[in-house]
Amino acid sequence: MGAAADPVGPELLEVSGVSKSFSGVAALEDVTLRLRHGTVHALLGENGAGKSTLMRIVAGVCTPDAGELRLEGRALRLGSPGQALAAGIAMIHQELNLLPAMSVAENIWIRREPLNALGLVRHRELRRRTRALLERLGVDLDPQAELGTLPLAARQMVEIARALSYDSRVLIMDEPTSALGERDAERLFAVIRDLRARGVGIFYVTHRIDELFALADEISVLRDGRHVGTSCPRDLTRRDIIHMMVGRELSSPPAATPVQAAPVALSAHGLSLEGWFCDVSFELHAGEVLGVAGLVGSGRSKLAETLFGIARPTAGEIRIGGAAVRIDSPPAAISRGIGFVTEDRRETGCLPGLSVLENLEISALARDFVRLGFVHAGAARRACAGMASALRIKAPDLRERIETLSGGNQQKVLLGRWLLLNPQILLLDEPTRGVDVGAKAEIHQLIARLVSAGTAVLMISSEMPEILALSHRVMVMHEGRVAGILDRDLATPARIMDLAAR
Amino acid sequence: MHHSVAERPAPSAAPARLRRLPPEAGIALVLIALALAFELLGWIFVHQSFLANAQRLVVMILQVSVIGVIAVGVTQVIITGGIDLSSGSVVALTAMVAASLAQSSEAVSAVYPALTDLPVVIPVAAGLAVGAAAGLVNGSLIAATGIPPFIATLGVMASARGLARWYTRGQPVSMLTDPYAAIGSGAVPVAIFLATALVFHVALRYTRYGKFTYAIGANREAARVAGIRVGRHLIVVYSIAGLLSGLAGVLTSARAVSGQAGMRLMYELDAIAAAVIGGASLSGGVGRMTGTVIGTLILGVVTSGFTFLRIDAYYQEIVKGAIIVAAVVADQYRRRRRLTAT
Amino acid sequence: MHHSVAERPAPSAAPARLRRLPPEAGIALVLIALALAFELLGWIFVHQSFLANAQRLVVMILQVSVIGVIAVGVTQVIITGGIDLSSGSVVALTAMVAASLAQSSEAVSAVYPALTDLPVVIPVAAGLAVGAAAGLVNGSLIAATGIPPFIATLGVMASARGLARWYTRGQPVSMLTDPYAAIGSGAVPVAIFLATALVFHVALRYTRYGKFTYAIGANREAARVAGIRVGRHLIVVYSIAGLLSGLAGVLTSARAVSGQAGMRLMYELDAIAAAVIGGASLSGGVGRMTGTVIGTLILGVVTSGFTFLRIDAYYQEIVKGAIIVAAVVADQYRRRRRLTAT
Amino acid sequence: GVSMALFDDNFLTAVRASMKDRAQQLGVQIQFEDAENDIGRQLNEIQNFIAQHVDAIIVNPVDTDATPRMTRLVASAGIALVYVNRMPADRELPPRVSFVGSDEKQSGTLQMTEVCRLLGGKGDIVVLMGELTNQSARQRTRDIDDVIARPACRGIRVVDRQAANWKRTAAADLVTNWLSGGLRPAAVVANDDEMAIGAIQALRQAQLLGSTMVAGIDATPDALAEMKAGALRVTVFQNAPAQGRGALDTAVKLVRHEPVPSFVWVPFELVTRDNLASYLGRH
Ligand SMILES: Nc1ncnc2c1ncn2[C@@H]1O[C@H](COP(=O)(O)OP(=O)(O)OP(=O)(O)O)[C@@H](O)[C@H]1O
Ligand SMILES: Nc1ncnc2c1ncn2[C@@H]1O[C@H](COP(=O)(O)OP(=O)(O)OP(=O)(O)O)[C@@H](O)[C@H]1O
Ligand SMILES: [Mg+2]
Ligand SMILES: [Mg+2]
Repeated sequence: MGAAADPVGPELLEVSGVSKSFSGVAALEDVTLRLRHGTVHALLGENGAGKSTLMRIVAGVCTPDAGELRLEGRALRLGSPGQALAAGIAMIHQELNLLPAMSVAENIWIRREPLNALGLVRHRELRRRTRALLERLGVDLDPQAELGTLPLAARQMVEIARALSYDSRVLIMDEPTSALGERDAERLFAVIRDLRARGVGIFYVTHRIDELFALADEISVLRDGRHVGTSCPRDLTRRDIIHMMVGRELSSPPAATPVQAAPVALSAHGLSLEGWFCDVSFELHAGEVLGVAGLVGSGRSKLAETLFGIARPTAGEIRIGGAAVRIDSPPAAISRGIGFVTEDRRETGCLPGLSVLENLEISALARDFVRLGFVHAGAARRACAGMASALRIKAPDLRERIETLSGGNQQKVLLGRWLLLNPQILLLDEPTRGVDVGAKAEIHQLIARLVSAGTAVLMISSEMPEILALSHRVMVMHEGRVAGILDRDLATPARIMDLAAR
Repeated sequence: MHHSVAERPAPSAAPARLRRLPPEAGIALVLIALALAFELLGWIFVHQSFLANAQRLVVMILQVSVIGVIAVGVTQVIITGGIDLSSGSVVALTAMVAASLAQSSEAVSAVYPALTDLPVVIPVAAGLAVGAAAGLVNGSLIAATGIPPFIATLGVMASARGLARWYTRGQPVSMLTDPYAAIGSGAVPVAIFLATALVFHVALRYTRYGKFTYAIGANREAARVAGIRVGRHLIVVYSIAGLLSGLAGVLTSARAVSGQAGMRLMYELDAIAAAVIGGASLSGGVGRMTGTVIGTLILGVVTSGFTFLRIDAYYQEIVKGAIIVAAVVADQYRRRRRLTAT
Repeated sequence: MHHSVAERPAPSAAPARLRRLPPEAGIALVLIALALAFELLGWIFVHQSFLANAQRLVVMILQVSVIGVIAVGVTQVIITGGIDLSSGSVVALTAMVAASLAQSSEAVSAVYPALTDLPVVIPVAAGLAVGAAAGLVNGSLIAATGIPPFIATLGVMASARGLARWYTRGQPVSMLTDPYAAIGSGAVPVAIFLATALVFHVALRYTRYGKFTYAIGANREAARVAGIRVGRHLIVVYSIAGLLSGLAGVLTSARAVSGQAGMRLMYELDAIAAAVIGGASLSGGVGRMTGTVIGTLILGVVTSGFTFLRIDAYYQEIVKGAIIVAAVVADQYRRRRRLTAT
Repeated sequence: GVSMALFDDNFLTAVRASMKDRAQQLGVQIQFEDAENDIGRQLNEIQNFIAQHVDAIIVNPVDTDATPRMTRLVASAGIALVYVNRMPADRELPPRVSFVGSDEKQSGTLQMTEVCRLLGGKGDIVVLMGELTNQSARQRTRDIDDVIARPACRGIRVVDRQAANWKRTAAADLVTNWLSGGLRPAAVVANDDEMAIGAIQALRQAQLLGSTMVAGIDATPDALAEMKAGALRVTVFQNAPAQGRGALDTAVKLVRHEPVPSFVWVPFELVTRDNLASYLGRH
């Protein structure tokens, strides 16, 4: 890491005394931070600690109630994102802010399209620039592809490319790797080191603590909207950081106990979905976690969708408890005791505008808390409140709208939605994406508890540690096929990687 | 400290209480302000009270009760993120059909000379059935083919209008029986409107039907994944909206004691306006029956107020447009202030 | 090896080529199919060719060219995720204003007796200015107050309608000068419609104006974050839509050689329908001028086709509704098949 | 209080204007409402007037079949009521209720009889209808059929009839569509002058004005100008000023409890080239 590890560069950006509250609840209180030239300043904190809010204020997306920003000593008056961009501050947003119906190139260069003398956009030049930029990131996407049709990881790369295209002095990255596989993340790190060498100051928000030691020059921690402290990663251990974030020790996840001779809860036999995956067979036992590893785009999510009746298989069959079943819609899956937490909580998870309570209870209403069509509101609220405290969902009130919750807390709400149904089989697609270490440990414990109570869990995850910590067996997928199923003791990172990439 | 909802006390009592004010409080204030403004202007310009006139108050609601009944259905459609342009035409069609079965034996050239003086339930049931059928067509088109509600209901709008004209070749249907006419006389339409609104207020807030309706409007894809049968539910919602248009058709023909194909062709816009003034969002997921009732009343107060002040019809519309906009702006402003103030 | 999102080859080359087919190919096929259907029915029932008739082809476009001009503006509004209900009323208002400045000195009771026989640019400029002003009001209301476009344009719709009537107290304005009438005669409206569509086709596809318009409709918050001044841009888009309604008003009054307050009140729905049939999505971000032109032509073909087949006026609307729905269903079906095929 | 069926109607606008003038002359306070062709709205307006205790209500009914209810409502409130232009369906009108207007049956009959005379009792004609739900449109169209059924006009055939909804441009488009289909009618008979003018525009464009005769109803200034120019052959004058004035005078008399006949007739008058001069400038 060389000189970059020395955190005393000249000061680039100063955030001082910033406060912000939403509906009377403080999200930030008197936060002061410094970002130096040519450094990576990591920002940590639990879900809802205020990291994104602070970054959005720096990027001019959101106006603070109090406090000021100084860029190279001069006070910044930021009224709009356009002004921040003009001042040299660009941001990669956590909740991707992209234009789904437009092309990759248009998304990246919006507002800076190359024009000819007549003021018309030069589409060829636009594509050329896009290709050049994506090459730098080591991504080979079609510049003309419609963004909305791309998988989440590709969209994340586009968001990164766009922020880079501004060639800004300050770059804010809010959980840029949460949707990326390791290879893409490595590429991104290389780009970050390159930018740092060129004097760019980078704010880096993440929940993957391991990344910090490879990348960060300084680490600041936010807790409940307050700045807890700033230090250098060399002086800290992983344990220290977690302690600073959550203010207590974490219990490590219980090691998965091997299941013996439990009945098969769910099995697939030669299951195929044309164009996505083919000939997938596996058995999932009650009380077992079957981890599904694989590269981004290996067809894992589509497999889960097929098991849940969102997509219909073109061949093969699904058996539950040994009997072949036809699952052609989510209600059919639910009635057979299957639950499904999808990977894209914005598109297929949250019901925005509705309260946390309504988001929690919605699936359960198909079965519980209803008599003659009327909802037993008291019972539903008690159950939801119980679930919320069991999952430690941080919300001022269950009647608060779900979109006001931090990403990690939204994730817990969606998990809670399915837990209320007590499913025998739970499909989890990236269950801890964007979830902080504390909450992640809690979710892991929860999964372990469910499993020991007999629930069968199919867990897709791109995070190797997560797969390794929880899975009894690991199914590795490669380009839509099962590359192998490994028992726990054989599942080493190297073997998994080997099967996934082949 | 890591704390969760259950452990954590509400941040502070005051803002929480403020936040719990129902969202339609703002538009209700606008309604009251409008009524008071007319009261004041009344004393200044026509030396009469606007509100202290029971007859006027009844007319005020009466004249919008048909729009109100439509709006009750349209609100539910809007909550799912859809729109129903067909209501006006469906009202006309059901009015024709219901009236044709409600003719008295005195009618000179009855549509069905053999079917006169029928008991009142028959034309009412026929009207409701035709309305529900039109709604069923809307819903099925949207659910089965995935075309935008705008197009599906636009198509049904044109077809229903054509059918309404074709039914008696444009001839009005008159000389209806007295029991049928009674449905539309006095304050009966007002009672029906308020009862309908109450029923669906309860349905939206306290039943699974209502919860699913909101969920679909909030995020259709997520609702589907959460296990809601979206298509089937949409069919139900549009059918209910159709049924209520049918009810509105019965009310109109009973009020006019005649069925006319040209009637109520533009009512869909008024009904949608009532819902949107009342806070429903055309992007779905948001809206309440109480808001819609208030939105409907605002339309009624404005209309009555203008006549009361003897404002020339030329100016009425110019001003009416401005008032609708101002009402929604005032409501928005209040809501935004509340958000930033707390 | 661990490889990334992007290294993965596109699933296969053929579907990629398929994906590049312009999205309006589907609806263009529907248009062709409709025209051929009328051709066939023509030979069977009236023993004539539907298409091999230059005059008919001109009327086919001529009769929808005013709707088409409005639809060009409305498409842009729809792409931003908005809606413009005021177009029809603005057409009526601008028609009145333009006509009142285009009267010949022969006019018996001219609106402005001192201002007759003016050069043709004056009424045209006045019409465009009034239209743009109405659009400016729409846009400013939406941008400054944040009220839904539905409400803002509904308010302007009512006010413009009132103004149009008030302007001459409902009296029609006639005896217009010959140069003014020339704007509406022959195929001039057709040329103006197609030229307008071309200009805005280029604007949407090849200018920043267009990119911003799509961006705002695709994701308003993302557009804001990317630094686009959303409010200002919306004002421009609505003003352009108003300007085009003004142009439509000039065309209508020139075609009718008279301005009438009651004219074209329902044209907003036709214009929106043309855009939506052409593939524009009311949820924003999607839509193209070529699609809108095709959507407009479909309306024209259906109207001409009915007259051609001498279909009874009572059945026309019933069938028209069904055709609009069928056209969009056919297009959707084709699109969905394409998607699953890849 | 006055409730008009529709403001956007040229003829009704003329009726309204003359009422207003007359009210000014007599010093009567008058308030107009537009029912926008909606019977429900019209009922509301009447009820609003009653709540306001006006002295007299003048109604231009949207739907003449719905008048019995209006009659009952207004009469029971003890307010004078005058129907104007469109004849109420009431079998008999109670005291203090009158109708001022013309017999709608006359207009189409006068128009078609003249067309039939000019055609010499034979030829193909097309009919431009007003809005299909409009009473005058239906009546006038039916009159055309009745006249054709007469022995003297047996040679006339209606080859097509379509609705142009009282709109000039819609009429022009329709006629052009017909012409492009090879139709060469001997006459275009329109339910009103606006549509007749549209037909004239289309025929002029196709240079077929010489061989096709156009007939309208209403004798609007534009129509009279076209007649002067030789394009329009037949129209029918409905005396809007007389109806408006008559309605107001009747209302005033009713308020003063003076005797008034239940039906005050204002006759239709046929206008052709021969008597054109006496109508020019009468509006
Ligand atoms: N638009 C908003 N309206 C109301 N409350 C909000 C809004 N945005 C954020 N908040 C609240 O502000 C607090 C901080 O949220 P923020 O998104 O900054 O957290 P974060 O640290 O980024 O969390 P995560 O790690 O989950 O992304 C949360 O309690 C959240 O509920
Ligand atoms: N770069 C890409 N461009 C276009 N489509 C892609 C790309 N990468 C993946 N896909 C699509 O994604 C499909 C598989 O996606 P799926 O979401 O099922 O995989 P996954 O293993 O769950 O990936 P992820 O880890 O992102 O969830 C592929 O069949 C392919 O069509
Ligand atoms: Mg965040
Ligand atoms: Mg996935």
